[in-house]
Amino acid sequence: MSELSLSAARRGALVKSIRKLPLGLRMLAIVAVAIVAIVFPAFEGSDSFVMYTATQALVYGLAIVSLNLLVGFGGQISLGQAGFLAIGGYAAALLAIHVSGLPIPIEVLGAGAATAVIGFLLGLPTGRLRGHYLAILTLGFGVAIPEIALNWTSLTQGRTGLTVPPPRIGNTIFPTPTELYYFSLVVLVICLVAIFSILASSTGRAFAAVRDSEAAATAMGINVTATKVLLFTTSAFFAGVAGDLDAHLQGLVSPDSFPFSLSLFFFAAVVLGGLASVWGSLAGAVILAVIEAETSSSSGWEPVILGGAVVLLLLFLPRGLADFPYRAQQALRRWRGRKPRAAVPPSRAEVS
Amino acid sequence: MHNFFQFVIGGLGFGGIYAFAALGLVLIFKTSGVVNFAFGAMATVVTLTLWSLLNHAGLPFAAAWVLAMVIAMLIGGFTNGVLMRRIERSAVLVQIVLTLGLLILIEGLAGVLWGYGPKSIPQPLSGNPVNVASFLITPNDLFIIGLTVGVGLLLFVVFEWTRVGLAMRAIAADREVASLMGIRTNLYVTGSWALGTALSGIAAILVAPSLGLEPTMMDQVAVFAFAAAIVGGFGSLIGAVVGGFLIGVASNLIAAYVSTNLQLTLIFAVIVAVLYVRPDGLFGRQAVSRQ
Amino acid sequence: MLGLRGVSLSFGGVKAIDNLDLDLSDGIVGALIGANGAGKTSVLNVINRFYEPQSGSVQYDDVDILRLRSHQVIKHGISRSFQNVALFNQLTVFDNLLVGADHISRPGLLTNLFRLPKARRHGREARKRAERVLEFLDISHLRARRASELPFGERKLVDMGRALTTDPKLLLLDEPAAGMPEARHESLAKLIRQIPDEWEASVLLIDHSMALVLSAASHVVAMDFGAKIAEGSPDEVRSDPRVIDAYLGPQDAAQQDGAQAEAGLEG
Amino acid sequence: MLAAEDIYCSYGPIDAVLGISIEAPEGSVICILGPNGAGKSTTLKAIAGVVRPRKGRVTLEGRDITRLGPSRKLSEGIALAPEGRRILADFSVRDNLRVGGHLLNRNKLGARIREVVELFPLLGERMNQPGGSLSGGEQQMLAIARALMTQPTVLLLDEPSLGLAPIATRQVFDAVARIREQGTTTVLVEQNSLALTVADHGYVLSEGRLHHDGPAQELFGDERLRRAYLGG
Repeated sequence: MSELSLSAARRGALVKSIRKLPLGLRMLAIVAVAIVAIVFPAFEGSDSFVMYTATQALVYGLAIVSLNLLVGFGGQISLGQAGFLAIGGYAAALLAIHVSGLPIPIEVLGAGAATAVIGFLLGLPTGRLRGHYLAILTLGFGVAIPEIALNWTSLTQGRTGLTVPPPRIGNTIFPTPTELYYFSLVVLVICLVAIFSILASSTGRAFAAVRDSEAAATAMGINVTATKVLLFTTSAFFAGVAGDLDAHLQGLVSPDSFPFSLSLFFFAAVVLGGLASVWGSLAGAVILAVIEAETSSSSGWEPVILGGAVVLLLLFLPRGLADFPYRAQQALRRWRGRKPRAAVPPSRAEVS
Repeated sequence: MHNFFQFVIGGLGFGGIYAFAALGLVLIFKTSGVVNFAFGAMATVVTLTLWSLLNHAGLPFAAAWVLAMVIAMLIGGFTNGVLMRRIERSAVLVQIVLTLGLLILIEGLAGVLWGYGPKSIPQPLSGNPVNVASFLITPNDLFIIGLTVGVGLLLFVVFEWTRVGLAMRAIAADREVASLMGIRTNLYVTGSWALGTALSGIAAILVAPSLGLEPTMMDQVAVFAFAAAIVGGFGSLIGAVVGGFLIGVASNLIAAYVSTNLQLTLIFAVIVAVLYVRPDGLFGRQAVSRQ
Repeated sequence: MLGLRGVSLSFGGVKAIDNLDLDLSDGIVGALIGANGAGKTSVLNVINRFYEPQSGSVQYDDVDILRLRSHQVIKHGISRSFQNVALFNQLTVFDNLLVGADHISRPGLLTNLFRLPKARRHGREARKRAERVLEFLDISHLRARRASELPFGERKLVDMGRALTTDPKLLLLDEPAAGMPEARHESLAKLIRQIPDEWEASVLLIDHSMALVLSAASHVVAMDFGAKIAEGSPDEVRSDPRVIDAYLGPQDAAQQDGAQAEAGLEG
Repeated sequence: MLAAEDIYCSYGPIDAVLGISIEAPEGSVICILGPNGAGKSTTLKAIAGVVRPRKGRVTLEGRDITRLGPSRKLSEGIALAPEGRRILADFSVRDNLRVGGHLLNRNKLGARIREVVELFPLLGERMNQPGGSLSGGEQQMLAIARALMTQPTVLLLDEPSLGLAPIATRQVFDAVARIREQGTTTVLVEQNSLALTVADHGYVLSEGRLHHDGPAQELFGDERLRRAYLGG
């Protein structure tokens, strides 16, 4: 954990202030979140809609963290992350349908691996591109995947989609909302541990090095293209796992489950939650799942509310939600008539 | 072989439409450095407005078109002057997300205001296909092709040979320096947003009769327009026009020989291939500079 | 031992390097001087494969450098710093150094993911090396600071430190004194002089500060318009009339010495 | 004719300039010296209208122009050649100059280019070369020439010797001397005290405050002052 906090790249002010807390308090905050996540079903378990929303938040959490790995920690752009979820979802469905008695860990790894292969292939050309080109190319990917799923009927059943059986270990199956919730929670936690482990290692440093300066990374012996391909592969793996979870949650994968707008919301959540902030991404996921649940009944207005929220938040909090406590603090200080302090002092060159 | 060329010619009409959309994108990108992902939704709103002007206000087609262009320019100018200007110093990511948010917001609003049922507007020119050197082409397609080439050339001349163009290129290269030299950068950038939105609006008006006018009509066209802009080098006006025609022809050939459903996917594969060979597009160029 | 033979490089008709021969023996500090645009940085960019010369050869010991890709150069012991400082801005100083040490044994993703013994050994080794560099440059107090927060002069030091952490046999330093107050030039020169003995690496140095070059280097090559115009000991090169003409300006040497002290302030 | 009176500037919470006054008589060259972070560039930007002072006045021939933005300042005849040259690398030398002449009418533009090229003959030989292909010294000349295209009465130069070799630095200062002969008032911000050799009056800044000022010759001769404030 200490090494992670050293490698932590640009984080929002919220995460920075969390990092400044004494270690004990920080652990306390993590433990508190963990306890809420674990005991939550004891209070809400009877309400299947709430449980569905909570599980959806976990799934989105993994999807958004996987995207943040790419965007925040690796400096790349993907507007087609839902395409990876689709591949993971279809892989999970096909594995569950065609291989009877497949243990769930193997299924999850299989869905992740299948997606990682596609991520590798997509990474090959995109490894050489940057900025807007990458944005548009990945956007094309996100649009193309559902189209392929729609047309490859022999494999995907076209628009009808594939019904996904509930996860199973041995002869035990987990069909209830609460069981699905815990299943997703366990997978999410394992993935987060893996992601933190990668980020704190030389591989994580190589990602950050390529993000911050490709020239210097090359001079330090990092193969920039190979590193980007590896980053895409890794991000795709975790997105594929999220797709697996999503498939079990929905019970169905179809081309319509992965609209382009889903990729956009993931991307917005990454930026609003704070680049290179895992906790910000998880917070973004919770907000996204709750807004979706709240607006699902008000037909037609959902995109207006979600899109409007993204626009307004960016205009007033361009550094993301994580910046909000800092902004509030500044406003409070101004209101009290004290002189605000800068979060990041401008470099001397800027001042001269 | 004759069939093949007939398909090529058949693709030019749509190619011109993609070219218009790509021109709008590239124009805005050149001066403001922003890829406006919301351009399709903005153009659709322009076309829906045109539909209302025709059907509710009962205006003649030409008058409605002119008025729609004015509204397009207001939408574009407003988007830059009120929204994008606030974040012009933010990271590229933030700008991308803002235009994406606008895309969702505007499409949603269009759905709420106009509904999702397809509507129809007439083509600028009707009439049966005419025979040109043994190939068939509709007057409307001829009109689109002529308009595209004309507008593309006009923009190119303005950009490369006039002082307004020089100022706009200077803004694209270094906005702060441009303003230090007395160039009114905000005016020019807002102007390019207005003009770029009008160009995308033309694309949407031209495509609506074939696709059916509805809020998400431009989603597909937008992907083709991005492809056209990329193939053309994203920053080259001539490249946008050529790229538009190339994509139009290629997608018509795919529809004819492969499958209509896989148009988007295969076009996507084509741009991946182009970018793999030439990361800056066919007309893109890398800066000559010395440390 | 580094050897360039007949290297030429041009960009769209502009010659950056013109048929250059250059030798650097092991264990010494060599310097490359010349006016802005004389092609000095281009030479470094050729050596670490950022630029592809149109002709000529670059040999380091027995390795034909021009056969390598740029990220492979460091495997053969050639490391560099950057003129405008290309640090990993969002990482801490310590992590910047660790990236330098990472090339020594690059554990794979899965090795890192499961923290296999190889990954842990690498981590220990890299931290040890980074600590030693912090100490050598006397910047231990900066270790937890984010690179982007540092003033330019300190970033230059970290940039140099990162190149040292790679355990180089040849260190290419691109204007290490730029942005540093003149008062620190002497101590910087002293540090650079120590590198061959303390780190068993030779140094090829570029700088505008004549004072630094004269004090740090034992062998100086002067360039103008991409070509070598003089070579020898610092004193020989300084008094070479072609150098005075092309680089220092045609004024009497005494005044130039004074002028040089000020020129060191730039950046 | 140009004066900054007791100006204060800050970037958010960071104070950069704390009560600096300078004065540039008509046709003179004044030089503002100081180490990194002394507030030199900020003072210059305040005069150019890029940064708005929190307190104090900027006056031109007695008129208060403190609140004018960069484009209005430009029409008052104040031009800034920014730090780091900022040449438009893809543009030819001629187009760089034409950008500088944006506010001139078509007939005047050609004549002004000829006048400016007379001052920098070297640029005349490279009119069609891309700006990015010039050497550092040539690029600095082009940056100054581009600012001169606006026909300023006051020219502000922000560290023109930055990153230049000694000989190119000398050439830049020689150019300043030639500009002075044309009667253009020049404010030169520098870290290199050689700039004093072409200036009439020098100001030494440190940590946002004025520490010393006097005739340039005198400051240049003051070894102690140069060591104390210009060394770090």
